[in-house]
Amino acid sequence: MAESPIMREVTLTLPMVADMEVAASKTATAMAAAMAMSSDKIDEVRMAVLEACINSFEHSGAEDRVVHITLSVLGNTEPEKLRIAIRDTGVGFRPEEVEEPRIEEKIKARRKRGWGLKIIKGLMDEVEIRSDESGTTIVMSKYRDKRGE
Amino acid sequence: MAESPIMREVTLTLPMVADMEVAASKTATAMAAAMAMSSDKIDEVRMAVLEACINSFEHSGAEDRVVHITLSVLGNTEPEKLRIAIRDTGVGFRPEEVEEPRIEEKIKARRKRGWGLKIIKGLMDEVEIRSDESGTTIVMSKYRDKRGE
Amino acid sequence: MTESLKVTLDRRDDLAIIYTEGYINNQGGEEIARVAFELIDSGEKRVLLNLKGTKIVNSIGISILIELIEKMLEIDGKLAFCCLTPTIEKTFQIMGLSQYAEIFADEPAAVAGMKG
Amino acid sequence: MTESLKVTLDRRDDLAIIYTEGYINNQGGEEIARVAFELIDSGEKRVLLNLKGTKIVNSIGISILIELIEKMLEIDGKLAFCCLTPTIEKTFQIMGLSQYAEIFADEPAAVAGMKG
Ligand SMILES: Nc1ncnc2c1ncn2[C@@H]1O[C@H](COP(=O)(O)OP(=O)(O)O)[C@@H](O)[C@H]1O
Ligand SMILES: Nc1ncnc2c1ncn2[C@@H]1O[C@H](COP(=O)(O)OP(=O)(O)O)[C@@H](O)[C@H]1O
Repeated sequence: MAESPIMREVTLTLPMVADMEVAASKTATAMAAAMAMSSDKIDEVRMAVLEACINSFEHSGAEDRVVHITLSVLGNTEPEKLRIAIRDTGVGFRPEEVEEPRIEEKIKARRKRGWGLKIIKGLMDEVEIRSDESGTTIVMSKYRDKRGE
Repeated sequence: MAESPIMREVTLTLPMVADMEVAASKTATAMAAAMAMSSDKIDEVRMAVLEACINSFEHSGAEDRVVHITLSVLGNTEPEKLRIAIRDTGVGFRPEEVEEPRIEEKIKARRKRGWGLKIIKGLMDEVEIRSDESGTTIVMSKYRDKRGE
Repeated sequence: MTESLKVTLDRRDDLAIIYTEGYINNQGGEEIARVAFELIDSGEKRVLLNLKGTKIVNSIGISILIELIEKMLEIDGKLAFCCLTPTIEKTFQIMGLSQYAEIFADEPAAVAGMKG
Repeated sequence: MTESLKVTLDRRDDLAIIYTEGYINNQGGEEIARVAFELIDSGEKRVLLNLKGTKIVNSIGISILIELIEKMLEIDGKLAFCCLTPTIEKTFQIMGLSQYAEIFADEPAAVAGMKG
């Protein structure tokens, strides 16, 4: 099935400063609300955006200290899905080498972190990560209406 | 005298949400500090950025609800000036028709506001406003080293 | 400039309730841990975290709460949560936290459930 | 999510001092005005605003302070400021506020200067 066309798109470039993830998540919330998503789904999108931004802030080491966020509403006659791409020009990483966190181990481990990507995947309907030495882009989507739920 | 070349440039696109002006002003502060401006001047730049952002948030009515900020460090061998352009795609206004606020009147007036542009002009070394029906851009600069002071 | 997390403590006979207000990020998590570890040091074994006033958390903040869970297992105590937003509850489920810390819908249910 | 302005009041025999902590924006200005108008309503005629804990203000917040100055002129009272950052002081100069409200470097100077 071909992807639906873009009905609306907003692009932000945000400085990596403390709490900027909260501002980013607010814009996502506003877009999701405008397409009449349920409040629970809006909140899930918000949390996923928060986590993805924090990853760029913390791990990318991007020299320009900014993160690019493109929010797109896709649909034919009506909004169907919200797609959010969060991009940095940092060092990148190999997603396939990130170990899946397990609570039984984390409880005892010294490093208790490592949950961001798992949470993003759990909260969003689709998640794709592209990363190499020129940076990282995480593209994540949420459908407005239930899909296999 | 021709303008010095751009040594470094950062462009942000920020959503018009509460307190975003503070985040914008922090990025300006970081750029100014990196070019070794005095702390008093940095603080003046910060306040001017705050005011210009608030104007776009409040008055532009821009449909995309974002403000574009370009921060440029200009100089030849060393950073000489910080130029900040704050742009919105809102309704615009006629700067020449804005009445200069006077404290003697404002004390008694019902509307006590109208100080933003005056403060910006007072704190920055150069200020230029371009505005028409397609939006407003305010370009303001601060020299690192004294200039006729 | 972000509002820092506010933490309030209600120490009762049989358990202590920690109320949070605001964003549980790194600093917020640290603040909760500070208060909870003080309680534990003073002999408290049952701690309820009432997150009614918290609408957003991040994974760094939650990671710090895992330290608390670890400590509670060590001393054979009980840590529980109540009044989570649906997204925070879902996040805890995704992480598997609910195996180690009970989640209650509201405070009365938590207080009753943590007895005995 | 921005930290809202904290306002603390020290009511003395001969004047009241309002301390601020945080960003004086719209809401911050309103909060100062609320506290100051309450003081004025209870008969206070000398109010010192100590902005030691305030590093940023915006013109909307300051506009609200102009309402306070207006009120003080009406009741023949005194409003003064102390402990301003150089930029806030410069901003007050640009606006001409200093003609209507005295600006002191520090609190002792203000307390001495507002007597009599
Ligand atoms: N934008 C990014 N740039 C570089 N590395 C990243 C980025 N996002 C994630 N990573 C890598 O993936 C790991 C796992 O991330 P995550 O699951 O969010 O947990 P945490 O951030 O707590 O480590 C990080 O530790 C980091 O090594
Ligand atoms: N970005 C903008 N878009 C549209 N109008 C603007 C913009 N900036 C300033 N203005 C106009 O200029 C006027 C004066 O602005 P200013 O001096 O900052 O005071 P205030 O914002 O308190 O009114 C505003 O009331 C508004 O009409």
